[in-house]
Amino acid sequence: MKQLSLEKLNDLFALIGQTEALYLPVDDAAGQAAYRRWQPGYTLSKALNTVRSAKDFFFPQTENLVDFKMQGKSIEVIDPRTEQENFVLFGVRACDARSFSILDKVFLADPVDTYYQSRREHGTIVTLACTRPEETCFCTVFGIDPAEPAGDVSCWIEENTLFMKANTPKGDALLTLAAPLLSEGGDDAVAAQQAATRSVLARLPLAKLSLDGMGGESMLKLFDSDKWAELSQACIGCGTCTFVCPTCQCYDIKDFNTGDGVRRFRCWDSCMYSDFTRMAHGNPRLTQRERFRQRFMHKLVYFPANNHGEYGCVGCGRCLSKCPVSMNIVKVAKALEGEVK
Amino acid sequence: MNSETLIPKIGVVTDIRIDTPDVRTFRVVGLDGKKAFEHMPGQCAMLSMPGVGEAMFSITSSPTNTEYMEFSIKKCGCLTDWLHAMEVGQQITIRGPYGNYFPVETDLKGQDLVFIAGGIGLAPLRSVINYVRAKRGNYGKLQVIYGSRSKEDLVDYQEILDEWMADEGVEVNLTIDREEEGWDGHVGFVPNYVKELEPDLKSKVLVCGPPIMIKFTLAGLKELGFTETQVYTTMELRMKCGVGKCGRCNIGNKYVCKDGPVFRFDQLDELPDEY
Amino acid sequence: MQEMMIAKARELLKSGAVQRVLGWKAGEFAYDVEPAVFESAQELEKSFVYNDFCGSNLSKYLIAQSRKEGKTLVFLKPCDTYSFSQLLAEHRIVRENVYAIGIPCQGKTDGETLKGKGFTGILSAQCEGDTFTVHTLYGDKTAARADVLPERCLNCKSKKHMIYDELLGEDGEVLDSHRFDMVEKLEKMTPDERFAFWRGELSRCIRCNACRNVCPACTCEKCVFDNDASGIAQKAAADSFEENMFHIIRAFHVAGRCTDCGECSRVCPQNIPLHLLNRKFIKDINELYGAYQAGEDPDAKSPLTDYTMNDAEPGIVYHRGGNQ
Amino acid sequence: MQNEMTTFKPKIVAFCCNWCSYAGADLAGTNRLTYPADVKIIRVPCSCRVNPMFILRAFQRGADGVIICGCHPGDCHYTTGNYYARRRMTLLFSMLDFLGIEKERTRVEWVSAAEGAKFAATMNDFVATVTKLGENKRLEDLRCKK
Repeated sequence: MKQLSLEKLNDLFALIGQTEALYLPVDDAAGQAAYRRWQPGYTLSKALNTVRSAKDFFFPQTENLVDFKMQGKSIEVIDPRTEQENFVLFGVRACDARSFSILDKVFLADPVDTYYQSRREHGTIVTLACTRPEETCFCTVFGIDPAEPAGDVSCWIEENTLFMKANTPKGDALLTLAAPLLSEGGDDAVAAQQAATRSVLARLPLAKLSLDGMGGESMLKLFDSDKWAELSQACIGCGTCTFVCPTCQCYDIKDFNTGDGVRRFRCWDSCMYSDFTRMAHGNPRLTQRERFRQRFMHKLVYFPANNHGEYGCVGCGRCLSKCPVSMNIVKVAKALEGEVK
Repeated sequence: MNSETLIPKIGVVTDIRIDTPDVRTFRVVGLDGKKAFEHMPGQCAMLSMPGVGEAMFSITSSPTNTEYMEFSIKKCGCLTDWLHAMEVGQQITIRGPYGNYFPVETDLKGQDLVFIAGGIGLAPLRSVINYVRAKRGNYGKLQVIYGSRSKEDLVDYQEILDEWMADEGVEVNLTIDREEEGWDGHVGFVPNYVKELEPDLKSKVLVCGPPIMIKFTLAGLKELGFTETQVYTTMELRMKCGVGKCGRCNIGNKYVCKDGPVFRFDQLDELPDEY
Repeated sequence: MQEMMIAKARELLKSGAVQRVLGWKAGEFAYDVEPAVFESAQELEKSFVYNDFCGSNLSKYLIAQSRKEGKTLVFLKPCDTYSFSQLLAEHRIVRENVYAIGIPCQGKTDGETLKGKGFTGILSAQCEGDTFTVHTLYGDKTAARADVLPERCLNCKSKKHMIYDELLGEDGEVLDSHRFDMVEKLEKMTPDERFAFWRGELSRCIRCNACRNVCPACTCEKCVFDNDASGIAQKAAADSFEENMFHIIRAFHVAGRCTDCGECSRVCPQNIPLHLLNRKFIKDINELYGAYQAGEDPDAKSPLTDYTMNDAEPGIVYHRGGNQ
Repeated sequence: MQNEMTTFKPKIVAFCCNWCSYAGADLAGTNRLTYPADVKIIRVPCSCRVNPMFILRAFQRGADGVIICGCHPGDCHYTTGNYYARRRMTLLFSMLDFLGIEKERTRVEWVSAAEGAKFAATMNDFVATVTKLGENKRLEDLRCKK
């Protein structure tokens, strides 16, 4: 375990920022946390988590895939990518750290998505342990310990000290870079903080959320449940839950005519949107009920069916606080609980 | 497979055949004049015109055709309108092959095969039919039951007359929805025709066509005594990536682009009814 | 009030006067109240709530609900009745299938506003008189009611119901609000300052479309931003231009019809003050074409489908508003 | 810098109504009145046809200024189209100003079929105004930049 006085936190940021792009949560104009590229004067946000998840860094909201130049009947295909720079993502919470491994299962599965892969290879993830979880948190349901977050480096902030522990070779490299600022020690302080945090975790209102019976075995039973009509009745069909979700990864591919050529880009898409599955011959999901069902079935049933029971949710609670009509995965899971008994 | 799967190759359209008033068959080769890639019958490819759109089409030519690939495309949206308007020599983009294929080298080998198609649904089956015809010795009897709205809507009509009907051991049964002048063949819907023809219960069946036709055909086959494990179909849903990541063609825990498009009906039974 | 509402709803359901009740349903915590349809007395008893978190405007749900067989009972707060009235004027709701009960409102807060004020780990909350008591994971805390209300309620334009079949409680008055203060403040800035302000705000947009989908004035069967053929269908804020254009056009499409209910700002996950764009249009309309409040008079002509011979020329923009 | 300023030629999109202003532009041409060639005219049936989106799209695609020309109020071929356009454009321009986008980049002028001289003078003046403002930076789409 390494430690650093918080007074020197900015020195640490400056040191890392010298060699690599450093991103960390800072408060935005509306007082919410958002990842920004560090520059002198920025301070680490005290908020529990960012509004947008950290998935942006590996799977950005829009990303150019390929450029085309057209002349007469011919087409030229241009790969627009430049070399990916190394970057450090500081202050990622345990839930978001888990989300990367969920995204990996999609994007790194054969055939590998090289756009995503390159960002994953060049990113170093520095996680930060939670000390004040909120009522919307339920990461523990998925076996995540926010007091011991994963990532290349794990950090704890206690009183006036930052404690750091490297978990991977990438993490070792980062701590070696920061070595001039760091000193040894802090195991006891970290253990004490973890014990305190875990006692709060046990008291979280959603800590006992049961997902028994979810997963592939009850696919058709859950799909045909008549609860969906009731659950989806308030849904306004926006993409808020999808876009703040750290594990939602559906995307659209669109062409943009720049006047000079065509830029094909991909952008986040939402299965909650009415045109998500619309085709020339019709739409298999005609009402919001089907679209709503798809999102939650995917997270609670389809994804675990394909991934040894791992759910497509990390319990970060973003959809709980952001849904315009206060509908969310917890309410869905609770309503469906009775269906599989 | 190309590891940069989202970056397409250039395909050159070397021939455009007008099949029906709204179906054309496009012959495509790579820039080097050879096939852009190899495939198996039932697999698909993403064709696109940058700025217009990109969509998944089944490859209608047989893998045994070593010179080019063909796509029979019905005019029904932005991209297909554009494709129908283009001229020979036009470059388009192509990526693939995507999806699984009819089990021609395993489950279907040595079997009697019945192909049932409606309208443009013949497109994916044509690839299998020609594959099987090319490797005739590996399969038993072949029966093709194909129907369309009218005579002029029969896709690949000339090929059917000149080649399939001329083949020994291939029985071709054509039908159209309504009586018309110059047609002395069968008149009626495909599902009813299938029941009339009573295909051999030992055979494997490959069905493709509009959803409603598939539904009634399957019901008819069951009445005749076929089981779901004997019947294969190929599906179509909106797709963007083609590699099971963009989430669009997700049904249950399957992705039609990657785990499909070919499914056996007993496999479909295990999936939510959302197609 | 909640008890009165449940009693009323139960009575009307029982008599068969209405077939369903559109109201609010309790959630996991105090604040996550969701709009819901109730079809039986049991459902009402189980989860119907009316409290300080019932901020969502139910009028847009009536577009669908009023097309169902039988009557729908709906509870409308004063500001919701403006939207209801406007939707009726636009023939979007089948009036004879709706039984509207006006209910009083003292301003509604929401979880996001409480969290913005520093309350974390909220387990439950009550309001007695003017004091909010919030029970959190980290102890109980109190706050004055006025301190935890969102901007739209602090600048409430009216406590008067515009349209209803029945009223529970007292009707209020149209208020003399300060809702245009922030617009004025922005107008007094230099264009550079305004540009910087809006870039800071709009650059946070994630194009989730919550503002559009929740808006009672956005009722097109197919939005222009969802129409591939329009050439402007965009799913993501791919460039600063897209964010600007989406929000300008969104506000423009509801200009003259927006009742200023404030739902757009309430639902924005990024807390962008979208209502300021709508209020700018309302303020301009008031100043240039005479005072107009959408949803107030169902027979009044909307300012953008109306004109006079002597309207101001567009050049007037060069001479009014902010410094150049 | 000085050099850049003097060589900047703004791209102007002019939406002209078919019945008055387009004919006015024609007349300016036949009378050999000059106005900068960087004014691209788009003919529309009526000034009322101009959707606010058209204006924003023009800026996106690289326009530095957008001007809408229609019949004089009262003279609309469709009787009242330009009255509606007048309200819409006033509100739109005010909104652009509210967002801090230079209001001088947008303009409405009423030009009749007989006013060839006015058309040329208006364009000259508008081009001069926009030239002074420089390139459109606040409502540009970087993807469309070459």
